[in-house]
Amino acid sequence: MDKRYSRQMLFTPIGQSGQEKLATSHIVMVGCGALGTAISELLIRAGVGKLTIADRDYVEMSNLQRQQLFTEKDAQEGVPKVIAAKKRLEMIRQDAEIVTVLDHVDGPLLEHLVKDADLIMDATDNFETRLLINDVAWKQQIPWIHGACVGSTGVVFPFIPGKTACFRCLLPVLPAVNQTCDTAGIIAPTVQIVAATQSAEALKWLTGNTKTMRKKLYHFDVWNNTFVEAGISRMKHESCPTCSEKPTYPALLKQEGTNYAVLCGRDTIQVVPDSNRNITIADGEKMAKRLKLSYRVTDFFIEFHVEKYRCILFQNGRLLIHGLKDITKGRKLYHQLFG
Amino acid sequence: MDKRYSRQMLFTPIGQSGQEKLATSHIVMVGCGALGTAISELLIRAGVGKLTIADRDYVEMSNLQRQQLFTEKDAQEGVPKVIAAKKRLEMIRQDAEIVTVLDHVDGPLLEHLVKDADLIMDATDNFETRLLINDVAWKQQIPWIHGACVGSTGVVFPFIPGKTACFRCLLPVLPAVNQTCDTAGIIAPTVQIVAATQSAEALKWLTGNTKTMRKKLYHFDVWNNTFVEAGISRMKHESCPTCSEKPTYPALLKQEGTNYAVLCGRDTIQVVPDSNRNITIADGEKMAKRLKLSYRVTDFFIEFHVEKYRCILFQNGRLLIHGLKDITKGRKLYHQLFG
Amino acid sequence: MIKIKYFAAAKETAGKEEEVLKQKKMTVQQLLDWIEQAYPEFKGMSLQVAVNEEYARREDTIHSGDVCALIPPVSGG
Amino acid sequence: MIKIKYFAAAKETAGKEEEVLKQKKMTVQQLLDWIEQAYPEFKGMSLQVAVNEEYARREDTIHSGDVCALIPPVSGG
Repeated sequence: MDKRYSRQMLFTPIGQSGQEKLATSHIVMVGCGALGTAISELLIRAGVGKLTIADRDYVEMSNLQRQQLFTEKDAQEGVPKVIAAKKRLEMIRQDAEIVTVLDHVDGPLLEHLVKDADLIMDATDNFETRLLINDVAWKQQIPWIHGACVGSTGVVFPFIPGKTACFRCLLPVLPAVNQTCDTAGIIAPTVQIVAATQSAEALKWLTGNTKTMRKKLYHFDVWNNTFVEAGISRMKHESCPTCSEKPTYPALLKQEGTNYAVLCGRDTIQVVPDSNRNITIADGEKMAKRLKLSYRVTDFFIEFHVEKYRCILFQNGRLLIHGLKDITKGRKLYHQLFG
Repeated sequence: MDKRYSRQMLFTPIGQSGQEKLATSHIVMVGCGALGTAISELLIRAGVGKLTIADRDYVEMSNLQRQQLFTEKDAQEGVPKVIAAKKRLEMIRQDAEIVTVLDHVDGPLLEHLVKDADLIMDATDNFETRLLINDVAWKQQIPWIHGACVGSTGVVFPFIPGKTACFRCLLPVLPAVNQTCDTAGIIAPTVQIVAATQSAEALKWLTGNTKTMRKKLYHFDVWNNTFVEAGISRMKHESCPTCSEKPTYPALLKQEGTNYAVLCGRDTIQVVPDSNRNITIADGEKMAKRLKLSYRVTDFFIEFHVEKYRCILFQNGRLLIHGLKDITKGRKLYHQLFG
Repeated sequence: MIKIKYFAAAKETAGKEEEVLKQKKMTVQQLLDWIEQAYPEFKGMSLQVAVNEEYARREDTIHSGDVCALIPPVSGG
Repeated sequence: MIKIKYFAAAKETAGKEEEVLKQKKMTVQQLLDWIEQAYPEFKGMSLQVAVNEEYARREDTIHSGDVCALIPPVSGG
């Protein structure tokens, strides 16, 4: 350990004791896209003991411009992001414990994942999942490091239960219109600066350097060379359903029945079946044969084409319908396929 | 191209035309350590056409904490950094042209490398090489993007011949005492922010967005959440041997004879033999056999042990003596080995 | 005099990085109303307002000499 | 009053992030001399001085109200 992490242990605020704390830390990271690949490589190289990575997606060519753990081969084979990430991370550090979760993250799942976690890293691409992280973080009293980016601008802030206002206080109503990477684009330097700044806050928390953690949201624009810092103490709502004295954690309420969602700017409908239903890749294959659809089976999913849509069915029954944004049509198609 | 770089082309200041400019660009990068691996991965993913990487070193375990293209296997095998980097970069992007130069960069070599380059990236770890880059950049009228880091602090600035003062104006006398990564340590977030900020300046230059390039040196401290910006127009020296009207480019003067140097904080002496001498790995092997030294030969060098020192001899005759800082002793040892 | 800084996407929408209002006093809501009037394209955008480096509520008062940053929320990752 | 900001390693050496000198006027060289006197550990360090966000020469004059940043050069990579 001494030799491998020597340059990090020479950094006085970390030192030998900080390095030992990192080695016994468990981080849960939600999302394994641009921010997630950058954060996970940085933290694994830094010596974090255990990393749990949850992501619902697989590698595509358009990811490669900014998602650092993935190769052309991963995109050609459509490997799930958590699987491709784990493979590379283990080449970087064999003794790291990396747990992968190839699934859509909802309240019960995240509550389960963070049971012994020291920290949650935000690497998701939408506000809904951040409200979920925020509720779990406050309920379990675990800090989470918020990060987000679009174009040349990014934002970072460490939310610490009991110390700061919460994300829901800052954003009580979700924005109706909002720039995303799929509308306004994104350049890799933005991703790297957000991920590195988040990771610095993570290292501070995990090594006990809480006094130097950021007290204001840090917004930057790396193309125009500007930034804004802004504190959030004024924003704390007395009746916030997450951080007030009588929390209800609205994002954690379990949804019953089959869940249909439009994936943020992806031109894709995601169908998560009711927990009572059990649809597997084998079921998908039977269905494809019966309906005479063209299909291929990989280790992680079955891909098939129905009408003009490309569909991906994962082993746990989750279905992605690419090329579709209309939920009604998605629901109709799903019933047509699986009854 | 459209699909792979779609998110970058959606970013308005780059767009389709910017992407096309990147595809025909040639960047020369000096150094392939922490900054170099981060910069090269970012720029190759961004679609730069050709990248020349020059570095004199091989991968060691203590690099892995912050040098992103390298794996444990690379460190165990002691693969030269440029070779390990190229291998990984080609898995990321097969159509990129990556030229590797496993050598100590001096004036004549760098002048040769940058002949058709659009930009030079600074990824070196010492002031002397930066003065060399600065002289070559001004002589050939090619911009260079300066970046450096130690601990939690970093600095970035784009030096543009004809537009800005030069690096020698800013640092006419090299500091006698200076913190290095080997004395004060370094954390990976610092590296990533410097590399990303340098790469953003590179993207601006290559896509013709020169107006938004930084006009002040950007110094930051990611642990203490502070920064300083400082312009350099006051610093332009009328008689600067690099950027005045009668330049002499002192860093480019060729040194005659065998060159001995202490490698910055590495506890290593480097010996570059006179250009008339031709010492190969085969010569090293003969010598090791004759003196009954333990040795092993890899694709890129011969490693042998003499007295208490571990030595690496590259194919072009360059020798590294690890565990030694005393030049006189290094000279004596070299003569003992190769006459 | 109240100084307004348009950050990131807000800068594109306003077409400028900053400007100065000759008001002595106004609420954050009044500032947002004024901006929507001056630049109709802001309509529907969920801008957040920081006054002197602190996020402010709609009902907070801005005074002469204050610096207001207009920040669009960011969700990508 | 001249404001001094100690940046990065200079902050560690001075043991503080900033301080104020009650001078009306001094040269950069005089500032550096004063600092070496006050904090002998700065001796031998090649500090650079930025006055109001511009690097300054040793002979430049600093005036009351100016902000001076003391920046140690960085060479790693």
